[in-house]
Amino acid sequence: MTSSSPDLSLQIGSLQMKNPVMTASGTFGYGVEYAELFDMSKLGAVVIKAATMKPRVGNPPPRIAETPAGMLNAIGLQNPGADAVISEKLPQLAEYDVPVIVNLSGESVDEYVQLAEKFSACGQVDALELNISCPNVEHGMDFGTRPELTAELVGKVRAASDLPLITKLSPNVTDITEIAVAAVDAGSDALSVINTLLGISIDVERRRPLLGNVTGGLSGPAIKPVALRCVWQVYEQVDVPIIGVGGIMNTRDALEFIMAGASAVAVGTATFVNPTASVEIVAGLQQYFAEHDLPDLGALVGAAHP
Amino acid sequence: MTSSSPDLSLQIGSLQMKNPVMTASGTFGYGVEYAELFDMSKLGAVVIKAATMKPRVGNPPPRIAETPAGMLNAIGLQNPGADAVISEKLPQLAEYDVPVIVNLSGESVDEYVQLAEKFSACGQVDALELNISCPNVEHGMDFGTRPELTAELVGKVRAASDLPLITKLSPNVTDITEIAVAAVDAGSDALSVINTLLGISIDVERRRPLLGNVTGGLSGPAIKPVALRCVWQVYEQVDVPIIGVGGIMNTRDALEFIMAGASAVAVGTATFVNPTASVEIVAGLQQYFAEHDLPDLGALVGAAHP
Amino acid sequence: MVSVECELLSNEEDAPGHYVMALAAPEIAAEAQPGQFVHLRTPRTFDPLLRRPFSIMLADKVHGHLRLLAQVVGRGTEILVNTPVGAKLEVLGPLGTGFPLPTGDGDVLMVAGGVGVAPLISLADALRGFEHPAYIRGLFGAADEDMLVCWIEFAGRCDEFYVTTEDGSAGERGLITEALAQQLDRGQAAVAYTCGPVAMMAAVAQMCGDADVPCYCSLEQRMGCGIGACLGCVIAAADGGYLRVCKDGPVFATDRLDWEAILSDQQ
Amino acid sequence: MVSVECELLSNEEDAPGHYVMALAAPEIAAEAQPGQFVHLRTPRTFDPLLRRPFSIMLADKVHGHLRLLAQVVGRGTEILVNTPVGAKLEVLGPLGTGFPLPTGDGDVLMVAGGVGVAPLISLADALRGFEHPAYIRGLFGAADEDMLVCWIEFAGRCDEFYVTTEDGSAGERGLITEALAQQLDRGQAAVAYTCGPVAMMAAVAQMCGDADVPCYCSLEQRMGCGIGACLGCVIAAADGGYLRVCKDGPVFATDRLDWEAILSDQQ
Ligand SMILES: Cc1cc2nc3c(=O)[nH]c(=O)nc-3n(C[C@H](O)[C@H](O)[C@H](O)COP(=O)(O)OP(=O)(O)OC[C@H]3O[C@@H](n4cnc5c(N)ncnc54)[C@H](O)[C@@H]3O)c2cc1C
Ligand SMILES: Cc1cc2nc3c(=O)[nH]c(=O)nc-3n(C[C@H](O)[C@H](O)[C@H](O)COP(=O)(O)OP(=O)(O)OC[C@H]3O[C@@H](n4cnc5c(N)ncnc54)[C@H](O)[C@@H]3O)c2cc1C
Ligand SMILES: Cc1cc2nc3c(=O)[nH]c(=O)nc-3n(C[C@H](O)[C@H](O)[C@H](O)COP(=O)(O)O)c2cc1C
Ligand SMILES: Cc1cc2nc3c(=O)[nH]c(=O)nc-3n(C[C@H](O)[C@H](O)[C@H](O)COP(=O)(O)O)c2cc1C
Ligand code: FES
Ligand code: FES
Repeated sequence: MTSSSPDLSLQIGSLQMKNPVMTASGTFGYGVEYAELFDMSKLGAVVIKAATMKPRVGNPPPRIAETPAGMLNAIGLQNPGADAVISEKLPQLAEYDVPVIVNLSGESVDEYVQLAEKFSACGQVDALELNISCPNVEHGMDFGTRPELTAELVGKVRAASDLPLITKLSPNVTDITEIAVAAVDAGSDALSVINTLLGISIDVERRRPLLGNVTGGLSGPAIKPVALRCVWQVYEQVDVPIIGVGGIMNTRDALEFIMAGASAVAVGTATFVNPTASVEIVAGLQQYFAEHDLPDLGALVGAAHP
Repeated sequence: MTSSSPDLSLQIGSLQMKNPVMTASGTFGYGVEYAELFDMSKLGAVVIKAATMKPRVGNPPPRIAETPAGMLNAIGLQNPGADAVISEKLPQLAEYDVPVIVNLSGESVDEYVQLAEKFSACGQVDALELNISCPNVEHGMDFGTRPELTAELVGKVRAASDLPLITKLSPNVTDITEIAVAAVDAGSDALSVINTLLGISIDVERRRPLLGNVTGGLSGPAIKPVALRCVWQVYEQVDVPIIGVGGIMNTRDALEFIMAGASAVAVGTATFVNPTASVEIVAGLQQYFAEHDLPDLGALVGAAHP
Repeated sequence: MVSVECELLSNEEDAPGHYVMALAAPEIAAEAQPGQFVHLRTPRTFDPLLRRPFSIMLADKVHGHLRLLAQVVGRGTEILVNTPVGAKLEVLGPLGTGFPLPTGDGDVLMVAGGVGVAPLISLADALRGFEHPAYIRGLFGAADEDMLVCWIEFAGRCDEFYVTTEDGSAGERGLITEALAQQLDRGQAAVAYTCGPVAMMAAVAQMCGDADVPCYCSLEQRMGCGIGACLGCVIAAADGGYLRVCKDGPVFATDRLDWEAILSDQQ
Repeated sequence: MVSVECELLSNEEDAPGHYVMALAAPEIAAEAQPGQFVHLRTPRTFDPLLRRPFSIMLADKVHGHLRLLAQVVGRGTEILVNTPVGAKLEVLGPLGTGFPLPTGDGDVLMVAGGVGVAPLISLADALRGFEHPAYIRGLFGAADEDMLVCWIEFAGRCDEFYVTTEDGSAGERGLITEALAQQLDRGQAAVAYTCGPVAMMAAVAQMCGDADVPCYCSLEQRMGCGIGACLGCVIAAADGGYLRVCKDGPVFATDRLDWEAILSDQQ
């Protein structure tokens, strides 16, 4: 046990984070919802819900189904559209001393580029996360399942914005490293690994799919082993920071991801189960690093690799 | 409530099953292990552990890791080899009035063909299940992730054996329906959907992967939504019977799979949690079909599709 | 809104499969408005994973207690009602937008179906506390006598009280909507509040709309976060979009909702 | 072997974090051989999912009771020891291959480390029951006095009994292997049985091998099925293959095992 204060800070391009714990897009709204419960400035960064060019009403309910140690969601990217996000949502977040990352979802390369330009110009966000892996809208996963499309998309967005660029990968592919390498080669500064697994739940009483959208994205502890495997594989192929996402419920899970190769972690479904999970993980990591005399984050990233 | 006795029988090529409940390969050994606990002849079929041409010692321990609502395994196809399976294991099973399906795992097309010939010639098995989706051996998944390889393999095995042929698909692919269609077009009589998801668990104390083999196959309730989604997708593309596998713990889960499009179900990890799960599901289905006045299995298969 | 660990003070079966549970939750009781709810975590393990929402049936601000009414319908509620007295539960609340209090004169109608009585009890309790208490006419419908959960608590807070059961085992035989029709015919209602099965609330909404009586209902939907962040709990709005049950509701003016869509999403 | 629901009859903390639990399981008690184990399901939900293996510490064939000794090390054992008396547990057993009984003359050595005492108590109990009981010399090592779980039960079944603790708070200060060396030097041992931490058992195996005393150990490994079907619980064999702890073991002649591989798999 030591009283030294380990350095958990982390840099992704120009994005400076005081610690590696972020929120996962779509599970933290626009941040303000949780402001009553804890001090957001304790987090490394806040990732807000996916923004699209036009407002989207989203999918019909039910949008949520519980599954063993997991949940399915099919929100369908409901959001008020980029302009409203910029004018109404981001100003509220500006009050807090925490970097803001916006998750972008386009229907074409052009739309992604326009979104990147809009959010870069607004001066209110610190990084962009490209959502090329949304399972809940038509063609949502196309850019994330074909390496040549990934490369084209990332390259064009890269050219259109100076903000740090994070690409969020889908686990619903044969070889996630192919997509990871394509994204990094095209200029992605970091990778979020992973988005949800595609799943279905059947309502036995009504004899039809439980979700209004039929399929949904599986998240929560159930998918942790798959997310860890993806982080592990990607870590062996790329040199940019990996943000581990998928079933992280507590400090121990966050440590598993860091040891598997993640430089940061994003907390999603856990926030529904325990609204203060993310800040508890910040404190837990600080304690672990101090107790184990680890000077900085880098000392543990990828430690489980041979 | 009615006292009629619904017809739960099912035919896959020449394989006649009295009900749609089978065991999942690798979770039921060679059948005899469970004979003390229940009457195996109550099952629709027994699928035995994967057989390879040569004996295999399997992977180093630990081979099992528990995960939230799931488990990882990395057995590595330990088995005494085809000849010993035929001479030592199958004769013990012959005592029971239940069809026997052997799960085959080869390292090349030729080896699969030889395995198929050996088991067809031995006269002790009722169907072959091609394991083209084992995540726990090198190249184990190759045949299950590339449609052209799937087609070649299934075609050659088809030509080499008259036994009903079941192909077992991997969920670790971008588009499972591509592989499903390739297998059916090449002559597969049925499809098992799905094998395990590729996962990792990290031992935080030792800072290394928990499993001796690093990666393992994720099974159990955690993967049920993914398995249901795969069955759903495959059902919409092929016309052969689908055997639903993945996280089936009880009658309700089995009904979910049948409604999603499965004509049969295989019970795997559930047997570890509750050794009599499979026979309980046989009884549970019988009761459900009777109570809901469903004349036969076909009346419910795919019922959740629009 | 706070996230706290609360001791379970008591847990009693009121009707078959229905439990009244008291929690020590002073911060939540102090803030709670009628019609708000709490989001409860049942076990510490991850199966079942999500929290479960329950209306606040009574917020005893003096003693800092909450009373909930829980009906066993699945695994989560099964675990919940088997929680031993003295155990701690993780509680997030108070959540959502509750009932707007009546503004004008005239009587207040409350139409409860089954376990839907819970938020109406909290509302009636608040109205009783006014300097000039509103005149409350309570209507309670259930399948049979056994399902008239917490009827004493409800009746005791109403000035007039009517019961219908489908099998006639208590009160009038029939549906609660028949009793409502009679009440609306009297023409003295300023506002109506309802909570119960969706089909019942849809009928109540329709009847009040026809009678020009403003009507508020408390809805249910599967929830992720419970605080407005995940957009998981939406319900179809009359204007074509969706409203969040957890934040914009659970109480809605019935004319803001698209009842046709709501009923068809349920099928 | 049967799969049954058993009532938990008693549950008492014996040492910090160690519980002695009694189950009503007549079928299993009747069949049980020393060194066999049971596979227990802790909760009904799916997290944690798998069963947990526990040695049978005592099988009371007269009353049909089993006694287990459970040490809390993780989530499953935490849930298990918090099971209220009177609750039912799903139990599969008796499982595995237990200790071979001594055949020739000479003394019996038993070397226990911590919670590893459990199967040795069942063995000592069986040996006591013989017409010509073997002379048992029991050795029990632990970190400190507190960790000498169930030592009274063990000591009461031994003819001679030796204790070591690492901090000297009870018995000799030191490691149990030092006490074993003295016993082996006496040259009267016909057979040795051991259960405890792997490193301890490896040392015991080595010493007994050197002294030409046949030695049997009871091993642990993560399990799937518990009955030999899944090949999940293997341990490295001296001949290069793997043995199933659940079926071929948990008790093995120490010379059948590849101790180097076993120790390195643990790191
Ligand atoms: C605002 C609000 C207030 C409520 N108040 C009460 C109350 O006072 N008393 C009471 O008994 N019940 C109330 N409910 C319903 C209660 O939340 C559900 O019955 C409960 O969540 C079912 O959980 P389960 O695990 O037993 O059922 P399961 O069907 O096993 O649950 C599976 C999943 O579906 C969700 N779910 C199932 N039914 C409902 C439902 N009707 N509403 C929301 N989510 C559901 C669960 O939360 C869970 O995530 C309320 C619901 C809402 C939204
Ligand atoms: C044949 C046999 C007999 C045993 N007898 C006893 C006994 O009498 N008393 C006692 O206290 N313990 C005994 N154990 C160890 C006991 O089974 C584990 O401590 C227990 O499974 C840990 O569960 P957990 O959920 O608390 O730990 P966790 O670490 O959370 O468990 C995670 C997973 O790992 C497995 N696991 C973890 N540690 C072990 C282990 N040492 N051995 C096998 N599986 C493990 C669990 O079963 C579970 O699947 C025995 C083990 C075996 C194999
Ligand atoms: C309700 C919900 C909404 C989500 N919305 C988005 C989104 O808009 N964009 C995105 O990239 N990921 C979205 N996700 C995925 C999460 O960000 C995260 O990748 C996934 O849930 C896995 O992490 P978890 O298991 O910690 O939740 C959403 C997840 C949930 C549960
Ligand atoms: C311990 C274990 C061993 C397995 N071995 C095999 C195997 O040899 N061949 C095969 O095709 N599938 C094998 N599987 C996969 C299962 O047959 C099944 O597809 C998978 O476990 C999903 O079903 P479940 O969730 O019901 O267990 C194995 C699974 C487990 C858990
Ligand atoms: S439950 Fe998350 S927005 Fe309502
Ligand atoms: S636990 Fe399955 S073979 Fe031992």
